[in-house]
Amino acid sequence: MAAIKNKKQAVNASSNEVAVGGHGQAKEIIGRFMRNKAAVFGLVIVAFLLIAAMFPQLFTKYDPIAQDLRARFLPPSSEHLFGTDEYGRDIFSRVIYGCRTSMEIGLVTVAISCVVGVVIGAVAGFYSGVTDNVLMRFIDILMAIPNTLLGISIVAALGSTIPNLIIALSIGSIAGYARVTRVSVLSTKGTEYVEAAYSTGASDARIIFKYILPNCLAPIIVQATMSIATTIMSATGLSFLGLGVPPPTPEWGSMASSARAYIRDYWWLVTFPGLAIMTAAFSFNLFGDGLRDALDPKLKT
Amino acid sequence: MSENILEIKDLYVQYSAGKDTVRAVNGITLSLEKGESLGLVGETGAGKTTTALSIMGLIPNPPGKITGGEILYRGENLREKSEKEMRKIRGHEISMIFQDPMTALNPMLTVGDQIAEVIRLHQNVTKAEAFQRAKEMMEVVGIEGGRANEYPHQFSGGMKQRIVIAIALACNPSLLIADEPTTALDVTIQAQVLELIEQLKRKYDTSLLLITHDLGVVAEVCNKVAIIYAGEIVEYGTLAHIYKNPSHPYTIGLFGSIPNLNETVTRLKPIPGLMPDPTKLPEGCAFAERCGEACEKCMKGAVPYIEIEPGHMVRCTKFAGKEN
Amino acid sequence: MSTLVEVQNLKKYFKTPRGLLHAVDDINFKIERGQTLGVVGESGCGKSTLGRTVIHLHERTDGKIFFDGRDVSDLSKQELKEFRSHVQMIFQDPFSSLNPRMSVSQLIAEPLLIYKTTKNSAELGKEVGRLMDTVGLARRFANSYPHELDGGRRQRIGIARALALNPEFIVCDEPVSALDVSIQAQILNLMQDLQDEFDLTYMFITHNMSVVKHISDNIMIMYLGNMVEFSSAEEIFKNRLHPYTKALLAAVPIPEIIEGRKRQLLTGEITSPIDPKPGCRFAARCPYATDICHQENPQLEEAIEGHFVACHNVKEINQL
Amino acid sequence: MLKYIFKRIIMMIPVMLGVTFITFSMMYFSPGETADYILGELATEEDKALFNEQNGLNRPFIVQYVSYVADAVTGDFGISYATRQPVMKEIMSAFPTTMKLSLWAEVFAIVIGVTLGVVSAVKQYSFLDNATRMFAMIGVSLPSFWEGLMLIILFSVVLGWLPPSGLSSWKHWILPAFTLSTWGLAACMRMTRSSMLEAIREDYVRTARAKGQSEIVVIMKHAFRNAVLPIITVAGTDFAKLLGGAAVIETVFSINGIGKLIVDGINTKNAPLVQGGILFVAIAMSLINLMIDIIYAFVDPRIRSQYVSGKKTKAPKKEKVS
Repeated sequence: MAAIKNKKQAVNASSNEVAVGGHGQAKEIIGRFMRNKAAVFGLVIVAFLLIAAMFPQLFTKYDPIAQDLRARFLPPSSEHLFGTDEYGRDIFSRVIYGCRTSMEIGLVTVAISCVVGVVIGAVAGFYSGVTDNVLMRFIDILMAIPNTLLGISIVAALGSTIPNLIIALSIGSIAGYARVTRVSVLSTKGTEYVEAAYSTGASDARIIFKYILPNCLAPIIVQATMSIATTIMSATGLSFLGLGVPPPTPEWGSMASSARAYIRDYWWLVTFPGLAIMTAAFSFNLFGDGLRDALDPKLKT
Repeated sequence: MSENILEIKDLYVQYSAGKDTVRAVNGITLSLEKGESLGLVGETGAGKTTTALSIMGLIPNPPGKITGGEILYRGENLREKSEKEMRKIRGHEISMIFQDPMTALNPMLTVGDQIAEVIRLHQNVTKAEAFQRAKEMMEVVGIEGGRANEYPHQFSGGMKQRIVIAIALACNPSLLIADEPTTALDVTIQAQVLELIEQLKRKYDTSLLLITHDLGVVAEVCNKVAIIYAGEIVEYGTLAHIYKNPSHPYTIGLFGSIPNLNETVTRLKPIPGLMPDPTKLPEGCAFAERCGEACEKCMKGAVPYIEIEPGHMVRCTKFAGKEN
Repeated sequence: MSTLVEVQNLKKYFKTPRGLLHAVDDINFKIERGQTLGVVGESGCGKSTLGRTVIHLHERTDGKIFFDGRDVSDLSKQELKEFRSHVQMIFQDPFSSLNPRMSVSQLIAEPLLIYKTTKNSAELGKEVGRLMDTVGLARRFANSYPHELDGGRRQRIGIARALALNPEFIVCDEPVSALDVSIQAQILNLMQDLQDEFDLTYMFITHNMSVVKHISDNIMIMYLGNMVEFSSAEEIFKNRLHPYTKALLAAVPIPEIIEGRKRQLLTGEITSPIDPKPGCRFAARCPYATDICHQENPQLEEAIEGHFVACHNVKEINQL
Repeated sequence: MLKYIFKRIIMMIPVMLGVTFITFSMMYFSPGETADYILGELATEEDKALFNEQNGLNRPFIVQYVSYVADAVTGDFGISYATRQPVMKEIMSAFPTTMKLSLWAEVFAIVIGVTLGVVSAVKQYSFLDNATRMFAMIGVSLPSFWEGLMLIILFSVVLGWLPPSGLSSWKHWILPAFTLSTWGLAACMRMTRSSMLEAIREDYVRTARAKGQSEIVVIMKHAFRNAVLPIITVAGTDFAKLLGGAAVIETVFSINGIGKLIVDGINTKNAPLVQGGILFVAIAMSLINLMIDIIYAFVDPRIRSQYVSGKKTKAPKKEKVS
């Protein structure tokens, strides 16, 4: 009863003043996203992978590292869903625990490179001229070295550990964010609504944070989501070359790498970790693709 | 009465937009005699361009669809033609000039090639002959033939529109549809382009369907006028009928909205409100909501289309029973 | 009556890869408080640049700008902010000039927040509500976003935003060009009402002759960065002295049946304003051009009382 | 045009200096003594000192770097520690293999990717379109080393049709080239589809239809020609990536290309080989990027007219003045 009364009062109050705010565009975006079945499917898998990464023990009773030499090379069965490897370790359990490694690498790398890249790109785009030139030449250098080789040599220089792998992958993907951000800052900077903001006397900081960045966010978010997929693939690739996560940590790339010796006889050793990589990359790609469509600024009128 | 080159009877076109259906054209009936110029006047979203594209058979499908009516060209229903037959008509019998000359030309091809393309399609000539004809067409529209090897971006907006006109008239069509041909141009260039269209129309004896929102342009170029609102023709007549005796409240409102160069009016008399959402058209008269003279009758049922003087048609209940 | 805005020898040049673009070249004018100056010309004539330069959206290349008797040609950051609370702008495209991420109420509140003119959110809400009423925007749109509204309503947002700080001077850059005629008339009437109510001074930039005649007290005709003719609205339409003005007005299609109507056509098109050669910029298209027109810049002179023209042959052409 | 190419090549110099600096310092500061790797565990301290002396490894960092760059400018990338051969010679023997492999992969990717992309765009939302899009999505999500291994299991182990490693006959090329092409094929297809969808909606396509042109000509002559620029970009960057990223595939299929050469060099701390290899690949990539820009000008008259020096033509973008 009291609630109803309050509501009535609120309505009365609003007749001579307007609540300054928006109903938010999030609802619209979520609505558009939810209508895209493939994207929702991707999101569901992403959610599952995250849960598996956080609580792997929920899904498997086997220790991913414990060796059981009596149970080597067992084919997939109800006991060992994905079979066992050359040390008799349960592959399903290693794949589930490997989720944590991959998600960790993927998310941390994207967080670092996104922040650094967006700052570089935004500064370059907003303050054009010398600043822009210097920063973009630096980005050019990063772009000139192929990512794989850059990653390999950084890991080789620093040593094979997860943090070093993250550093290597982050440096490699900074350039992408910087470019995307710069281009979209440049195009937003030229719009009439930014000019309008200047004409109402808004400060540089206000223009950057209230006008330019919110309108550049969509391509950056999409780039970030999609690059979780590429990061996971690159990280496993480096591990495959023996330059990533050191054994015995369960990691999809190094699992595939050690399984290489047995592909003639034991197909399941290489198949499942690879499928896991693909599923993870695929789901993030689907999710990112759906986000792009949902965030598309070309709104239909 | 001379022969009708184009007759549209009760045309309906819809677009599907997700769950909604956009009712773009709702029973348009029009006719155009040979050699005439008909101005189709209306505001954004009134269904002008959709009507034109229906005649050309170019309604993008999906999402668009002609759901009813006939389009008779020289007595033959274009809706019954196969795509192959329509291709022979497009560019040859019926041509179209589009609104924005900046985007209407392919930026990757030389203007000569783009004019020659339509000539090659409809006339039995070699490539070299077609290009030669293209150069001649450029001269006709007032551009040096020697520039045939240049690309669209090397021309100004007015010149591009001349090239679009050259493409449209290259095969000497009987009917020319011009969709806002001068809206994107500056006034002095607009005058040049209108002059050119009129000259060529006389020279080639082409009939013209001019689509525009500018009552001034219509007054200069056309001899018949149709006013379109929310996908319906609300008033139709000769230039004199519409300009001397505008009868539909919407037509009157349009004239009241335009500041006049020749007389001083301190205050304009705008039409209040907005055009109804084409996905939720009201029952009855689509204009009733904005109409100062609307009564209960206007809110439901079909609105009669009444001939108030010979050749002057108005779709409004206030003339019910006052037929000529 | 007092002069609110005055501009002396204003120049704005842009550097382009192909040379110096003379967008605004040596322009002088005054606008009296409460009046409207119409600035007319075709695309590329520099009319928008002129408007933007006057209110410091572009920094001028040379010349002086005075506002309310004060020299505002050079302003510090603080002075500029203060200046901007007195002058505002209404933009042509009511879609691209509104931040798509802000709702109607946020857009209108923005200037109030920047200048902290209101003490609390209730006061802010009241003020936004008042502004929405002033421009005829229904309150139910307060939380809507620009893309959900039609062009006319969007332009009302732009006007409300411009009015928020009680400015004295508003530069209106083609405010009705993107709108349909029936909506255009609504907005024009609104702008006239607001001018009367708040004693506003307008600089009204447009290419539409009938609109400019309807709304202006004085009219300036521009061609390629130069002012070619300046006079009161009535006078300019009665006595068109400059050959360009004659051609421009003759080219406007009039929605009336005129027997034996004949078009007067200009040949050629607007030439490039980049590194212009000396001489009248209209000479290449002018039917009356003589040798001197190709050699010397014509100066703006008072041909009839209160009617200024920049043409070497104005007397001969008009038999003055 | 020549002036432009020259300018671009000049602009490559600072970038390449940056590249050499990064690779050089990475190899310099990476853990482990080069001498240990090269001379083996049995080498004495004197042997190591002599080795460092001979190779100039005991000089300060900056001196070593400057002398390296000075040599590299003349095409001298130093001597590989492992084989005592000039690095340039080693690169030259490995690079053509990688180049050929990447070229085949890219040609395949472009032909199939573009075809599927065009069909997919023209028949938007059809079954074919949906299927192609799904395949493309999977294609960009496939880790190439795993794809290679799975193909080996299928075609070499199970079916026995194709050899699993080496490059001695044309059959050997099929699996690695196909594996390499997958990502690019998917990327090409997606870009073709989206840029075709955009082009099909352009006004000039409507103009072409209004001329009475047949649909196939409208699509290929008018829409595709305008959609091709972004496709070239994607294909070009993908090709550059293949050159640099073939390391993994070359390892999977035991192919002696430049990628494997560099990876082996890193594992043995063969600094001259790694530095030279990466610099070489970086130069190759930059040249490819330059080539993409030249192709742009070749395809698009608007871009071409910007490069044509001397004769001034109207720039495609009008300056906003009004």
